[in-house]
Formats: sequence, structure tokens, C-alpha cells
Amino acid sequence: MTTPARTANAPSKALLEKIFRTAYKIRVFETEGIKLYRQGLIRGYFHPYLGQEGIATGVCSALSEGDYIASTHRGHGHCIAWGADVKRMVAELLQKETGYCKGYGGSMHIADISVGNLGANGIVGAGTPLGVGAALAAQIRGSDAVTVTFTSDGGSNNGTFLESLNLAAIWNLNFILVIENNQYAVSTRIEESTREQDLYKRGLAIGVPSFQVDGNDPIAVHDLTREAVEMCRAGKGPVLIEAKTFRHMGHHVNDPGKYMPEDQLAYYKARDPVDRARAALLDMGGAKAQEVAAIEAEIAAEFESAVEFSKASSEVTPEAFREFAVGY
Amino acid sequence: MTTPARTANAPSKALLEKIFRTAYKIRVFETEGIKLYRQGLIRGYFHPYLGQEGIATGVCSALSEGDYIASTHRGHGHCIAWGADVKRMVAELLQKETGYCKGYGGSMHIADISVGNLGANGIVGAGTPLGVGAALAAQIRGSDAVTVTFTSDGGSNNGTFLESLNLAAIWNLNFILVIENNQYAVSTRIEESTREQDLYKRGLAIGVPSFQVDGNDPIAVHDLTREAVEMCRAGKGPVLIEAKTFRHMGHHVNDPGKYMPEDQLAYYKARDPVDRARAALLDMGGAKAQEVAAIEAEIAAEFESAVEFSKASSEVTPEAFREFAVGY
Amino acid sequence: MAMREIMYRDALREAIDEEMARNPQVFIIGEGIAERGGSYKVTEGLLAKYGPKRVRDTPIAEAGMIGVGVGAAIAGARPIVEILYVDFAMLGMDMIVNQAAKFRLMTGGNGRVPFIMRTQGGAGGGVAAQHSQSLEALFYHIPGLRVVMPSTPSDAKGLLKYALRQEDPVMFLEHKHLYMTKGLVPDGEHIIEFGKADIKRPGKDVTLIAWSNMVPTTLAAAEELAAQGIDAEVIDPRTLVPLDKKTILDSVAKTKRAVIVQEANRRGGVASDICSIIQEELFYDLDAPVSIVAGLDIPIPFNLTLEKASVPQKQDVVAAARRVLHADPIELAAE
Amino acid sequence: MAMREIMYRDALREAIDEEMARNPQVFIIGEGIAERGGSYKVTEGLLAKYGPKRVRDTPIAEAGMIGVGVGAAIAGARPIVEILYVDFAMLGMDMIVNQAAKFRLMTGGNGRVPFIMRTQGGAGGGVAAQHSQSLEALFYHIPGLRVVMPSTPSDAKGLLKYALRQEDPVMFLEHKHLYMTKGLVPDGEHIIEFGKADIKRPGKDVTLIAWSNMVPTTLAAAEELAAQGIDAEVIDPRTLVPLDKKTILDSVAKTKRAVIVQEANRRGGVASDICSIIQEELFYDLDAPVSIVAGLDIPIPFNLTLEKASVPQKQDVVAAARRVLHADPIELAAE
Ligand SMILES: Cc1ncc(C[n+]2csc(CCOP(=O)(O)OP(=O)(O)O)c2C)c(N)n1
Ligand SMILES: Cc1ncc(C[n+]2csc(CCOP(=O)(O)OP(=O)(O)O)c2C)c(N)n1
Ligand SMILES: [Mg+2]
Ligand SMILES: [Mg+2]
Repeated sequence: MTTPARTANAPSKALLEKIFRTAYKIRVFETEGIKLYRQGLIRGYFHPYLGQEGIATGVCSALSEGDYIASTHRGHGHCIAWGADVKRMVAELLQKETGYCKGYGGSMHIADISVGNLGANGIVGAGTPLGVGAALAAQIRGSDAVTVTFTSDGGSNNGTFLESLNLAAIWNLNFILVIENNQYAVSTRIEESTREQDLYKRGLAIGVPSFQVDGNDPIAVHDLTREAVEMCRAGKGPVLIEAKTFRHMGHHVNDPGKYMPEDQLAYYKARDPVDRARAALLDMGGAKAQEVAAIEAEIAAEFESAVEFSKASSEVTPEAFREFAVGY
Repeated sequence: MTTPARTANAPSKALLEKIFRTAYKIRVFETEGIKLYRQGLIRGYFHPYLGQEGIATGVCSALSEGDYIASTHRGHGHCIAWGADVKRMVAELLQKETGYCKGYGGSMHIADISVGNLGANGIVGAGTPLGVGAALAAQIRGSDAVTVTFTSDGGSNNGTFLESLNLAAIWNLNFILVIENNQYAVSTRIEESTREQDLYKRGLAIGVPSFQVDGNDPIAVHDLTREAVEMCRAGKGPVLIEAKTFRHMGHHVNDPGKYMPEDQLAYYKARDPVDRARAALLDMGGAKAQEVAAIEAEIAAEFESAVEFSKASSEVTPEAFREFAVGY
Repeated sequence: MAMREIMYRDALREAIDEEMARNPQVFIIGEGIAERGGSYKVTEGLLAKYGPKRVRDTPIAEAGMIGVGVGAAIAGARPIVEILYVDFAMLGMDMIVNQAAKFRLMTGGNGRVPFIMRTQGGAGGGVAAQHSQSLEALFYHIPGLRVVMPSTPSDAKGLLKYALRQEDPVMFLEHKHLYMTKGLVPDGEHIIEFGKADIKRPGKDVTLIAWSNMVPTTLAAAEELAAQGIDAEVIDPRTLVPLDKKTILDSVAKTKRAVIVQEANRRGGVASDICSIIQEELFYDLDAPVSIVAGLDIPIPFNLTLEKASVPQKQDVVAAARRVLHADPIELAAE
Repeated sequence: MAMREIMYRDALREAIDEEMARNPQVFIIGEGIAERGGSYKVTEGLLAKYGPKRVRDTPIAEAGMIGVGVGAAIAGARPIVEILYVDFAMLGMDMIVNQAAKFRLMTGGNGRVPFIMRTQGGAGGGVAAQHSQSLEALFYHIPGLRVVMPSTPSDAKGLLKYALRQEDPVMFLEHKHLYMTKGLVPDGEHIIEFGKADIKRPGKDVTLIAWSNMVPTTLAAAEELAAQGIDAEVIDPRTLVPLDKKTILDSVAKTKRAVIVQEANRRGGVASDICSIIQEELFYDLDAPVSIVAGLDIPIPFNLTLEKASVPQKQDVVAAARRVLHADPIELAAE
């Protein structure tokens, strides 16, 4: 594993606050969202990002306006880290017309092209070629925009991983592939899925600079992503980042996740990315406890009002839907 | 690149003769086949194996009865090396009922399940999952049969390469994937297709023992394949072999191949696998010149009679075909 | 014959279990099917009973899984590859369309591919556009494939057992809404040959043709029609390929009216093909155009109300039946 | 308007060239399309004119190429992805069916996918089962896709230019036998909107519906019918999705007889769907059942005689037309 030179300078308080806000917002969204799901207000699939907040947070904080992201079935965190409006996210999960997709998409399909969010995806691995495509479009436009695709340990076993990362490499695209290696695909352990569990090596094998990072350390993820972005903009082509992490619960809301070893779960919970982000803001950022408390209260309130907004919103009518279907 | 321990003992004359016979038979089949094509006796696709004879020859000479092979669109050589009846091969190319597929398949689809030949394939890369499947079937039967899939530099860029080799690895299958790296996909140079032209590294990245060999050296290919077979039978799982080689002409009969650099072509022609096999039989095997001449005459005659046989054979009638189609 | 009432998913498990016990060449692979027993519990207990050699979890690699299954079948094994959603089978289409379906012809009949892909389709529960499709029409069009869509536990068991004893690639398409439905299944060896439609409800006034989850919907519609004095015959082809044209045509020749009910969207669906066969064979017998009740031509939305609006409901079937019977004064629109 | 006689492949090149000159977002990728100019010379000269940024050769990775094209389209570019044979598009079906076709609906209409897949199909020349298919029915069934099948140089150019200016994913399906055929193409800006069928030959006795390479076959049949005193109208839908139902129904309402000619195999083909529409809309006007002339339900064999026997020939169309006109004493079998 080759490692890029790290910038010495410590992160600013502003950055540390941004990172904590994002990580905490994701934590609240998922925790409260699960409650809404259990109340029957949310239907279909809901794959919580709990425990992996450090990755979306660290990666997106290193990107700029004009860049693109493509996400996964476990996509709420990426969406929030990209700056999505929690109101419209909750409204989407509640099937409302005020949602990002007017209730047509749901959890696995939230997208916002207007700001370069290519969307979550219900097909594991599909975001990789889509992201490479966005990077290609940017290159053809002469833009230096960078595209990040978030994928998963499971997604790295899909053929599109090889095909599209290879295309990004030969075309020198500004593309960063982030593998969120949470070591499980539903209940299947990564040891059962591949002999070589250091997934970044798959990038090296096709000539792509590839790195591994602790996905539960948002600052480390941020630093590495910034390096990767610089490499892209320097014309070096795509970069692969493998971020090791672990879920805090089962695969989706209704999966108890009994198969997850307690000690392993404890190990990762002891390295909770949200706690780390908070500690970094307090210690490195020198923030006061009340500042942090205020931020947390603000975010909690924001979610509350998002729920009210969504409940008050209406659904697309069957008539409007049939209208939409004309000419399909 | 890890290299397995090589057996010291020199190849027997019998083996050297077998290797030369096979390599020469392929050379004759392709050279004469091209003439038949130009005479309009063969239609559709015809991808000559000229220049790559060392690979099929070396690999198949290290396999045993009960093993399986899966081939490519450039499959005549594999078929011959596997011991196919030249009569039935020519008959197939001439669309005759006496062909391996009764004229239903043609050059890209010659197969003979009765002896474990899973067939050529018109879809680049498709032989890999099919071969892994045969290896899986063997494992489930409790057989120690080994399956070899011949694939190509182009085929290694297809997603099935990653997906199916990974399956073979986690399941410890007796599977050998042979990449015939002739450095071109039609007119596209490998440098344009991937940053990392040592293709065996793609196997290492997923924990598969992987080796590189001079594909124009049939003896070296034989030795390495024998090692690979032993590794499989020892329960070590799949092995990847990258055999570097070069076409002696264009992609197919009608491709002049003008884009192939003359010096590179000269370099490989100077290392002609058939000449090498002949030299090995004469020098290492101590065969007399007239022995070799006799073998060559015999093989030429065999092809001649195969052509006569095929010309004399009849085609499946439209009536019989419609009969076949009933219930499809 | 003695019968037991069991669930669709249990009937499927019985079929796999019995055939695995009978034939050591039968094995099953899929995502989460071994340790977890499958997302719909169809394979529960099989790992413990048959061991990790014949019951295997796979990584997420549909093209690879399907291709490996096809290769194993060519080499003489009897693979069952479970794909979680038929939507994901699109990742393995090359292996299905260009390999499995073509191999027999390409080898002049020497090679056969007794490969089974078990998967499930259909809309329901807000799983949205990529997890709700009914894609049987794609397989139906490709010569060389068998397409099976059981609607009851008995059909599921009998047809899956038959699938494991025949020689061609089978797209065995279950429905996410049917796994927990119950039905009577005969004790002992229970096998149903392909190509034999089942008359789920005999009737004389109109022929209603439906498969998979549209069968319960159509039977419910038939009950409502009965209450209105209309005696509908409900035919379930059970296997779309091979299709039992005779049973369908005999019924329509008798009723002179046909309604075909399909969950998949209308355009280019299997219903259109069955319609084309009926009008070609019975044009001079029909008293009304064949009517097709099908899903809207648009992907399935997440919103539950819209999801429901995009697939046929009982009332749509009732209305279509009344229409072909000219039972109502004003003609409604055809779709 | 001034016209030039050029080949189908040249018409396609003109369309791409003009649109690339007009819109910097248009680019094209494919195997051997840049340096070699493409297997059918459609892209010859484009690399020299537009450079390696907008005209790129790719490795053999159809799923990746198609997926990258879809992603680029979502991000605002205008990609043309050339797939050598439509058979190979099966490798990219997930990207076509689950991504390109679904994105608009899944985003509530906010996202569009102006992605174009150019490829070619059809039997001919002994390229065998994996290089001879006509797979339009698979795309036709999937809501959200546009399916275009030009039969002449003029249609090829006009439709491809239109495709590059609209917002939905287009399956642009050419035919291997048509590239070298010639036809008149208007000078200057020449654009043909989707959803407008073309009456290739006006007539009053029977309506013959055909697309792609079946159009020349059907026109030849019409000539032979004319010699027999039968005046056939030949309609080419040009785009199967959207389908110009009105032009088709108006013609059949006039002739009261329809024959649909399709190269693809009969079962579950587009012809069945068009048939279902005609019988549903014009049941009471038809004087004979709609007749379908289609390929055999079996993969295409390598042997040239059998290859020919597996796809419709002129005589099959003539026979079907005479049949729906009851022009012959003895009724022939429907297929
Ligand atoms: C192609 C495909 N196959 C299977 C599934 C069903 N599925 C949804 S999530 C999931 C597990 C994914 O594991 P991983 O890719 O590691 O992502 P994670 O859930 O761990 O974030 C599976 C099998 C799917 N959505 N897409
Ligand atoms: C999936 C697929 N894509 C494209 C083709 C068309 N094609 C046939 S051979 C060939 C080049 C193959 O190059 P390589 O895989 O390196 O094998 P080689 O011809 O060099 O032996 C191509 C592009 C195909 N047959 N299958
Ligand atoms: Mg995972
Ligand atoms: Mg090559």
C-alpha cells in the first residue's frame, strides 16, 4: 500500500465543526429515521449508515462545488454529507411530493442532479460506472470537477468494478472510488466473499493509485481524500480509497444482525466516528462543550421540523402519476 | 511474480513429439483453413491461432483425460490440442452434418462435451464463468478433474474475469485460467486497454497464485501448467497463468493487420512456437530429420483427407432443422 | 390422495430437498441462501442437511453466479442459482441469453444445459423501481429457455421438481407476494410436467388467463363476476414456455371471449403474444376483441398508492371481463 | 429539396458528424471506432476531425461502456456508445434496464438520460447464434427506453440526429445488411421526429408492417403482389417506441387486413404486440386475423441454408398477404 505525502498543517476549527455537524446530522437522521420506520411511517428498504458516518463525512468535506458523487443502497449518509436538505430527504422517505424524487424513488434512489448528486442505487456496484461516466462528461467539458463513487466491499466483487475503474484509469479521469469496507454483505462475512480482504489491492492490479484508511476516523478520511483530489487535479487519473469500517447494527432496519460478533462490534463502537468527530472538535478545535451541545440541539430540531414538514406534505396523486406515465 | 519450483527432469522424447505434432497440426489447420476460407468454402468468422500454438499445445499436454477446457473465439488451436478429430472440425467449418456441431455452430462454437471440451465462444470473456462452473461441478462430484479456461487480454477486461475467478478462489476449485496475452484486441493495443499490462497481477489482487510465461515456448508453458495442475490437485485452488504471445497476422482472415508493428511481428516470428517445438524434438528429443519430415507429411495428409471427407459430407436439411426447432 | 396445507416457500423447499436427496448432482448457490437460509426462508435447513459443498453462499456477483451455474450444468451437474430479485438477473443476461439458451443449438443438439435460475419478481411493499419488475417477457422471447411461473404451493413444488429432471435452462420465476400464501400440496412424489395449463376455476361465459400473483387477483375477480351472474373460467398456464396453447384455445373456443391479465407492463408483454395466438387461431370464433389487463408502461414508483396504481387490481379484471361480455352500456377505454 | 444518394453507413456518419460539430457535449466511444473507424466504417474520420477526447476506443467491457455512457448522460453529456453486435448488449442489460430506463421515474422526473446506444443486429453471413439476433423486443418492453430501427439512409440520418437532441435513452438498432445499401438523403439539416411511421409504399388492399431489414424484403413482396393484382401498403414504424399507432390503425382501418413482418423469432416479439393493438382497436373492422411473419423460435444456425430458413423471406410475406386476402383456395398453416 503506497501512501501519499500528508499535509502537516492541522485542521481548522471550521473544518472540524463542519465534520462534526455532518457526522452528527447523519447519526440523528438514521436514529430518528429508524423510529419513523418502526412507526410504519417509512416503507420499503432502509439501510442505516450508523457506524460508517466517518467516511461520507470525511470524503465530502474534501470535495468542492461542481464535483459529483454517486452513492449506494446505504446512501443517506452520502446525501447528507453532500449537503442535502433533510426536509426533502425525510419527505422522500415518507413518500411525499415534497421529497427529492416526489416519493417516486425512496431511500434507495434519492438523487439531486442539480447539485451533482447522481443518487443512491438499488443495484450493488452500479454507482461505479455511473460515476466514471460523470467524470468522463466532466473531462469532455474541460472541467476539473472530481467525481466520487461510494461503493462497498460487496460492490467490489461485481464486474463493473473492474470494467469501469479500468476505463477511468486508461482515460485519466478525475475519479475517486471509495470502497466502504464494512466487512459484511448482509450476513455474509468478507472472508467468505474473497481471499484477499485488502480490497485496495484490486486497484493497484490495474495501475490505479490505491490507499487504505480507517473509515471510522473522519479526519484521516478527509486528509486522504484531499490528497486524492489533488492527485486527480494534477492529471494523475483515478484514485482508489478503501475505508475499513463496521455497521453498528444489522443490514437493514429489520435485520437484528445477530450474526455480527459482539467483540468486533464492541471494537468498532469504541471507535465511533461521531464520538471521534466530537472529540476532535473539542480537543483539536478547542470548542466549548456548550458550543457542541448547541450544535446537537440545532440538528435535532432541524430533524424534528423536517418530520413535521413531511407529515404536512401531500403525496403525488394517481391522476398526476398517470399523466406522468403518458408517452413513457 | 511468484514462480513455482520447476521439476528438474528434462521432457521425454514422447512428450516432445506430442508437443511438436500438436503445434504443427494447428499450424497446418490454420494455414490450410485460411486457403479454404479464401476459396469461399468457409463462411462467417475465422480467427487464426497462428503464432499462439505454443500455448494450447503446452497447456493441453499437461492435462489428463477427464479434465475440461473452455475456449475462445480463437479456438481452433485449443480444440486440436485437446485431441479433436480434424475431420469433424473441418466438416464443421464447411457447415456439414458430419461436423462437431452438425454445422449449427461453426468456428466460434465448436464443442465436444463428450470429452470435456466446453467449446469455443463468440462472447469474449464468457468462457471464464463457464469453466469455473465445470470446475465446481467436478468438485461437487468429488472428482479431482481440473478445468482450464483459455481467455485473452481482451477477456481479462470483462467483468466476468473478476467475478468468476473470485468464485473459483473462495471455493478452492481446480481451475486454471490461461490468459493468452497477444497484446491486441483486434486493432487495439493492450497499452490502450489497461495501465498495467502484466495481467497476472489481477489474480494476485484476489489471492490467486498467478504466473507469467513465454507463450511462444511450448515446453515452458507445459511445465508451468503441470505445476499449476499439481497445485490444484493439492487443494490450493485456482491458478492464473498469463502467457505472453503475438498473432502472426491480423485479427481474422480478412484483417490485413497493417497496424501491427513490423519489428514486433519480426521479434515474435523469430520465436515461432512451432519452430521451437520442432527444434526441441530434434535437439532435446534427439529425433532424426526424417522422423520429423514423416510426422509433417502425415499431418498434412490427415488434413487433406479431412477436407475430402468434409466436401463429401452433406448438410443438415431445412426439414431436419425445422424438426429440431419443434418445442424450442 | 392425502394433502397437506403448506406455504409456497415450504413447497419450494420440499422440492429442492427431495431432489437433492434423490440426485447428488443437484446443488444450490445464492446470496445468503446457506447460513441465513435465504431472504424468503426457502433454503432454510438445507445447509445443515446437505453441507457446504452443495449449499453455498456467494458474493454479490450475479453474472458470475449465473455463468458458473450454466457451466456446471453443461458439465453435467444440476445447479440451482438463486437470484434475490429478477431485476438483478439483468446482470447475468449474457450468460442466460447468449450461453444457456444457445448452447444446445450451437452444439447441434449434443450439449444440454439443465440450469435453473430461481428468482422472484413483482411489485409490492414499496421496494421501488429496481426491485419490483415482472420480466418474464424478456426470457419468454429467447428461444431455448423455459419460463415457469407458479401461482400456488402445489404448482411451485411440482414444477420445480420437474425442472430438476429435464434438460433445458429454466427461468423459475416466483413472486414476492406468494411465499407466505398457503395451499394444499399432495403427499409423496408430486411432479408437474411443463406445458400443462391448469384450469383454476371452470366457467362458461368468459376465459380469464393469468399467471403468478395475478391468479389470486383473477380468481377474486371471478368470484365477484359470479356474484354478478357471470361465470368466468380462469386458466393458469403455469409454464409460459412451453405454453399450453390447446387448453387456452379450447377454453376460448367455448367462451368466445378472453381477458389476459398480466402484472408486467402492457407494452411487449407475454399477454400480447398470447393475444396474438388467440386471434390468429380463433379469429372467427371470438365475440369480442381479446382484452389485456396489464401494468402501466412506466417503472414502478416507491409511493405505495402509486405502486398500486401501476399494477392490475381486481376491479380492472372485473371491468375487462364485463367489457368483453358487452355487459355494460358504455364501452370503457381499452386500457 | 435537393437530395444525394448515399449509403446507410454514410448517413449515420453524417448525423454524428453534424451533431458533434453542433454540440460539444456529443461524444462517441466503442471498440475500434476511433483509430479503425469502426467495423462498419460508420465512424471513419471522426477521430481526425474531433480528436481523442470525443472519439474513443474502448477495451472489451460492454457493461462498463454502457454504464459509463449512462452516467455521462445523467451528468449532462450526449454520449453515443457503439456496441458491435446487439447480442453483446446483453452484457450491459443492468445498466440499460435498471439504470438508464429507470432514472427519470426514480428521480420524479428531475433526472434525464439522453444516452444513445448504437448497435446492429440481424442474421446474415454465417456469423451464427451469438452474432445474429434481433433483440428489439427486449428493449421494447422496458418502459423508459426509446427503440429506433431505421431501414433507409434517410431515416438513419434523420432519426439519429433527432436522438441526439431529445432527452431519453435510445436503443438505436441498425442492421448489418443495411450499412452498404444506398438511398436518397435530403441535403442540409435533416431531422426526423420519433413516433412518425413512414408509408414506404401506399396501397389499398392489405397493410404490411415491417421495420429495419424486413422493409426491403416486404417492399419486394409488395412488388410481387402488385404483379398478382394485389395493391399492398407498406408501413415502416421507424421507431417502435414511441409507436405511431395512428398511422398503422388508419391504414388497417382502410385495408381491413394486416400482415406484420419481423426478423426476430415469433414468440414474444414486437409483432405480437402490434397485433394485439390492432385487434383491440379494429376488431370489428378486420376481414381476417392479423398475420405475423417472423423468424423461427430457435437460435440462428451457422449453416447458411439453415440461417436463411430461420428468418422471413419474400415468399413468406407474399403467402401471408394472400392468406389474409383469402386469395388462395386452401388456407395455409398460420406459421
Ligand atoms: C446486484 C445486486 N445484488 C444483490 C442485491 C441485494 N443486496 C442489497 S444490499 C446487499 C448487501 C450489500 O453488501 P455490501 O455491498 O458490502 O454493502 P453494505 O450493505 O455492506 O453497505 C445485497 C446482497 C442488490 N441490491 N444488488
Ligand atoms: C463481449 C464481446 N465484445 C466484443 C466482441 C467482438 N470481438 C471479437 S474478438 C474481439 C477482440 C478480442 O481480443 P482479445 O480478447 O484480446 O482476443 P484475441 O482476439 O486477441 O485472441 C472483439 C472485440 C465479442 N466477440 N464479444
Ligand atoms: Mg459491506
Ligand atoms: Mg488479444
